[in-house]
Amino acid sequence: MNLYKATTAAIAFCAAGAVSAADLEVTHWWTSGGEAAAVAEFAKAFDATGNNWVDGAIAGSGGTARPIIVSRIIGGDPMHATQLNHGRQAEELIEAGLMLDLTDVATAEGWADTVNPTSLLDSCTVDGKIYCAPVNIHSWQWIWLSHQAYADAGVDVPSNWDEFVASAPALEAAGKIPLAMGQQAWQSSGAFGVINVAVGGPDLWNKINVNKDADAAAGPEMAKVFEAAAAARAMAANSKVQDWNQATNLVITGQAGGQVMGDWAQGEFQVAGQVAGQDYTCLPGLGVNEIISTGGDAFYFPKQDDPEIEAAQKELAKLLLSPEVQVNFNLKKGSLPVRGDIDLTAANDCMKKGLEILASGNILQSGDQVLSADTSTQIEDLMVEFWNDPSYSAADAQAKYAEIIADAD
Amino acid sequence: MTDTPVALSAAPRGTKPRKRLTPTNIMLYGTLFVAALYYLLPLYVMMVTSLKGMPEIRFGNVFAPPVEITFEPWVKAWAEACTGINCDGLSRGFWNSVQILVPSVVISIAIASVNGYALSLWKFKGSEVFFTILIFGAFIPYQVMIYPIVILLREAGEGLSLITGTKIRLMGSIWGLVIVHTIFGMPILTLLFRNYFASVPEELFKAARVDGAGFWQIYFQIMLPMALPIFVVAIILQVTGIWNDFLFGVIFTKPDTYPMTVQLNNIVNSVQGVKEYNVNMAATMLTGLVPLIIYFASGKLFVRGIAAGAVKG
Amino acid sequence: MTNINVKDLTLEFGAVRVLDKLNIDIQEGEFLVLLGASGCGKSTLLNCIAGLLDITDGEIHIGGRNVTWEEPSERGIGMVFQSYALYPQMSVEGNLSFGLKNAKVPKPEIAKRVARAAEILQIEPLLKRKPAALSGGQRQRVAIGRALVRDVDVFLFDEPLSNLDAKLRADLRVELKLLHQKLDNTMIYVTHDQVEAMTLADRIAIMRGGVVQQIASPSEVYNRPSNKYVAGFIGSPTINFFEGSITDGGGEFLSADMHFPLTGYDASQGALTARPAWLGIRPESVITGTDVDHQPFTAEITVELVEPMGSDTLIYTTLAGIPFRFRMSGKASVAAGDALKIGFDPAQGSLFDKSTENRL
Amino acid sequence: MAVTDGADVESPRTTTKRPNRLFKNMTAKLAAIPMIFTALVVFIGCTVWTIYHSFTKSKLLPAPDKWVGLDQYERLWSTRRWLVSIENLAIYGICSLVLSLLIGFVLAALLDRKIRGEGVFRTIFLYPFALSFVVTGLVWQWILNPQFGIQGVVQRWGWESFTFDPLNNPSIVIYGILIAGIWQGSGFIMVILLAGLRGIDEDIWKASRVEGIPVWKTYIFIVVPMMRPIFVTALVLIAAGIIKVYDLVVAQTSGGPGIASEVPAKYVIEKMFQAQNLGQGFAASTMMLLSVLVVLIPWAYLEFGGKGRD
Repeated sequence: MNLYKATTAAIAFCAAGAVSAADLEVTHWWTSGGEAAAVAEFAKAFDATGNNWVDGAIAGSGGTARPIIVSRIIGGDPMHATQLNHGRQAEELIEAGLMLDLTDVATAEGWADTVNPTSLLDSCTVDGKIYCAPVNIHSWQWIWLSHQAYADAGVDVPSNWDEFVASAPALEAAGKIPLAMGQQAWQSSGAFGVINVAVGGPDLWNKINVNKDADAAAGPEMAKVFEAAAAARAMAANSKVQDWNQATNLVITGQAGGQVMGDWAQGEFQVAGQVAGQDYTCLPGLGVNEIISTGGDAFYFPKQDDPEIEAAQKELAKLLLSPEVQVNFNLKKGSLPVRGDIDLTAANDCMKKGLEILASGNILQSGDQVLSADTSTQIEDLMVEFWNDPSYSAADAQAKYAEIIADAD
Repeated sequence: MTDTPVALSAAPRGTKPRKRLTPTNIMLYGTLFVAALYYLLPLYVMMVTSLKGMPEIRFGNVFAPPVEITFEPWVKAWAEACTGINCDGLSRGFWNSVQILVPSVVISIAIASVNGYALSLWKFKGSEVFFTILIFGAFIPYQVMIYPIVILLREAGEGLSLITGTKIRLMGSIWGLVIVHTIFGMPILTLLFRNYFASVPEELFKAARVDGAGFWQIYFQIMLPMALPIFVVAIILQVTGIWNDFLFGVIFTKPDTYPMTVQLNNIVNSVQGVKEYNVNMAATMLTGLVPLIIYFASGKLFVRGIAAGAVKG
Repeated sequence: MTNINVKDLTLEFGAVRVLDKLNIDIQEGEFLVLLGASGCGKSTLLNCIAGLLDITDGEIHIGGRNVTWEEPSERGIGMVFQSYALYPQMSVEGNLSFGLKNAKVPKPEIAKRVARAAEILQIEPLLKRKPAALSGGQRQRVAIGRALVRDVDVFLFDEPLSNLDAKLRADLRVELKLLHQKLDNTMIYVTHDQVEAMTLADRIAIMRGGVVQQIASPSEVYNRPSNKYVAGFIGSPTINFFEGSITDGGGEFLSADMHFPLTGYDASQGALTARPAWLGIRPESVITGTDVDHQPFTAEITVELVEPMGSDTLIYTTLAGIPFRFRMSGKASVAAGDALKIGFDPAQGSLFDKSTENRL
Repeated sequence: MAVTDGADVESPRTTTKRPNRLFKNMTAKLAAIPMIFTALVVFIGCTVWTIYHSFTKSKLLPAPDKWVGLDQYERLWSTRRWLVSIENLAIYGICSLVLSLLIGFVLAALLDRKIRGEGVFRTIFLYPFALSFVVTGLVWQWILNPQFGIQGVVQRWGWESFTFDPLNNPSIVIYGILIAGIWQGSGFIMVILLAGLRGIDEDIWKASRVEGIPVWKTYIFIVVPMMRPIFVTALVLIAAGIIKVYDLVVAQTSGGPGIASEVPAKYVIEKMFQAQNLGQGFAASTMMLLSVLVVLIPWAYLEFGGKGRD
């Protein structure tokens, strides 16, 4: 043991003597095709600085990865950097003093001026100090439509949700699944949120999710949202896949008409070699309310007691938000960059649509930012049951939903 | 003896009992074959699926044998499948698993066998109480214990650091994992060893005491050589359990030292486009190979050991 | 000085008192047999003496030394078990030397002692074998050898012959007796077999319910049992008990319509007085044939069942309303239904108080 | 000894006093320290810790000072997902207990009939036990896939209306999991019971043959009652596995469709780590523990209560 320690110390010392190079173990749950390609951009850029990116991918979803990440941080054996949805997930870890304060990096790099929308940086801020580096903006508010499926069914590609609903019987007649849905809880919940914003409007969404207005959640406007969701449920009845990208694959291969999914789905289309506007269409806000929710991913840096590592951590934080890396990463990932000041001419149709909306300030906070993880999972539980059980009536689900909102913190 | 017909005057009454195709035998073997089919089906499915190409999987059925046998899924599962940005398949995890497996199996069995020995032959006040608690422990879902165990290991690491003066971290080191495996293997293993040693004639133990042998001498020189069958069972159970463990492996190791199961999970759950069932199945079989070989190889020993350890309630 | 003294030994398992204030003194070189039915505490007592059980109260002295709390190996004892308890993975030689190695006896000394024990027990050709390759008798010799090499003055035997078949048992019994004569060790021997007890013992301690009923020489135990239990336990076939009462002055014992004269009875507790009592008559003390008429008591009986045993014959009949057994010569030709005249001297029998069941 | 002259009769090293009880059997106690530690600190300690925190409003980190009384339990029992989980566990538990024992015993009895190729059959029945639940779940998910699996195959044979899609039908999904669970675990139970059957005295069989009792009757009325302790061991092993069922569900259905195949262990874990509501997770695990105790205490009392070794 002692020998081992001594050797490691010696190695660390030697390494320090060279450039400030260090191995950083970075955990994340980006393992699908587009995601992995995007992460590779980070790794490439970081390795170029003389450091070494040790990839700690954990497949599954945040649900699999988060217990591992949290228990390692709590157990005193933290990774050097980790993906987490920014927002309220890391609050307690920051309060417990387990996360590295990045304020000096942020100040030096002028994050406050470049990060757009600023709400992203706010989510990283606790007591005036910045603890995370936002890397992208993900918006749930999209529907992805397969040109092939509509061509096979002999109808035009819809341009908004109402048309989509109207076209469903034609698709079904052609043996297609109108709406592709993965059966995991977060997908059910996410799709509901999108329908909520599209059908009920952003104000209603804010009232319920930001202000936790239980009356609004039980109100007639929301009832319409639930009816719409029930209709969507019927359209997705034959979609028997689990993972979101399997559902996306149904759209790519023309087996399904469309999928309500966040902008990360675009990465899958890209990997499949499809072109926006030609092979598929994307409609922000379901073509009804053109709006973008600005959730996203951020990197946190658990505190270490090694100054070398800390320096490397800050270096990585700096790098993640550098213009070049932002462009490369987000192009691969299909998400929007967090900087308002970079040129994205390489972006495709869908991304450009997103950027325009973002620039126009038509934005919404994401569920992660406003709801606690507890409330989110309660809603997920409700939604996954609702989407998968045709006998669960819209009214019953709404009542339960209002209850959860009333108890939300 | 040849079957030359010998004219016997007094033929036995009743039918000759040595007939192969009696209704009983047909039923007996029939049931066994049907049952064997149920147990073998998944193995067959895994095998044929892992030898098919993706197009064949998409349009064929799971039971159809491969039209074109390809070993590509196996190669991919072993050496090429990607998780995140690492594309070296399961190979990385194999040696990690071995490195985790060996000390965990050795230490957990060493401790559990001593426990069982003390519990059956050197009972002391309260020993039965501890044993009962241990057995209750077998029913606690592991996941429930993760949180407190993580805290416990952190504190223990800090305590050890204080005592030894060097920085010792149990979390994230292989020894933390070994401790966890030892703890969670303890209830069932201790039960097995206790039952086994309880069935050793007590007089043997008495004779050794009269011969002046103490606790450890009796353990090492008398009991240990006698306990081979139960050690085989314990080794089989632990190798299987530890090799197949995902939860502890992923929490108490780092990417460099991830065991094979973590990589299997990564491969299986890293869906890139369509699910590559053939690669998944090949990866699955590769991961299951070590415990499977142990089962196939141990054969009768396992049954014999179980008989020795489990029979006494 | 390897006498053994057990003082007020008490052993309790939880609430159950297995041994109750037991006192036994065993002389140096004595062969003491602990005899009793299963569950009487005889093996338990032996285990206490060996130090294999922690006693609740009392003291144990071996060779004048208080060994109550010493380890078994420190007590200077050797022990032989019913199941032989040979270490299965060690050769015979390994079995014999294991204890000596533990005691850190020098190697040449070990070799010497093993050789000697092997010679005494005639197991030299077996030394390299494993116990599994030995017969039952050979195994038991090795087990005895294991005690022998320890060069101790006290041997403890826990039913050592019970697992052997009848013939081997008889052979080894003789060998054990010879061994005792040769070594002159103090031996304590637990058995439930009264033949072993009678043949081997200098003294027999008969136990029941954790209490010693009688401790005396075999003939004393047989002829003058201290209570009804001992009388019934010793002897095969069992002693015949008549239920009745002693007349005033102790002249006669009355049972049913029978009068048993007691003239010449060697009373243990002062002169006999009138009281309800049991009269025990051993089947062996019954006489038939021409000498019958000289006996103080005679009766005519009808033979109900005959058990020829070769050397002698057992006759079952009824006397004074109770089933009555007696022994005749093997040469007698008797058949069921025969009328027979028998006689015995009731004064040679044993009288027990009706309520205390103690010898009168 | 025989030649000692009596001078050292009362040697000074004679121990006349009962040694301290604490030091009696000291080595055994020292050797049992890992066990005592595990029992007291890990099992008892962690359980107490968990129970205590189930009365708090702990979220991502344990918060021992935020006491909320029974709030977590009230919420737990008004959560549909928990109720579904409990119901599923009950169905899965009872079915898997009965079926594992039944299948295990029938197979063991068949193998015990002096069969040709016993070793081959035994290995076939036992090998699934070597595979992890994750693997088991995946394979059966694949076999029960309505499109490619059994249903698809039968439909392609021409029986168009054939439906067998347990994993996609909320009302029977738990039985789909059961099929996989039995497949994985019953072989081990078979081995245990086979070991028990081998321990039955040959004479019993001879006696029943002489008396002309049919084989099946001998099994049910004579052999099974004789094997009580082995059945108890098997029962304990099955029960311990049932309460922990988690990986299998995650791998096979992820609790779906909807929440139809949720189980308590999954609820606990997701509440603890995904919902970051430790208090709720702890409350659920306390309830699980409670149910284990209800089952286990009578058993432990019967098995270990009082009877020591003779």
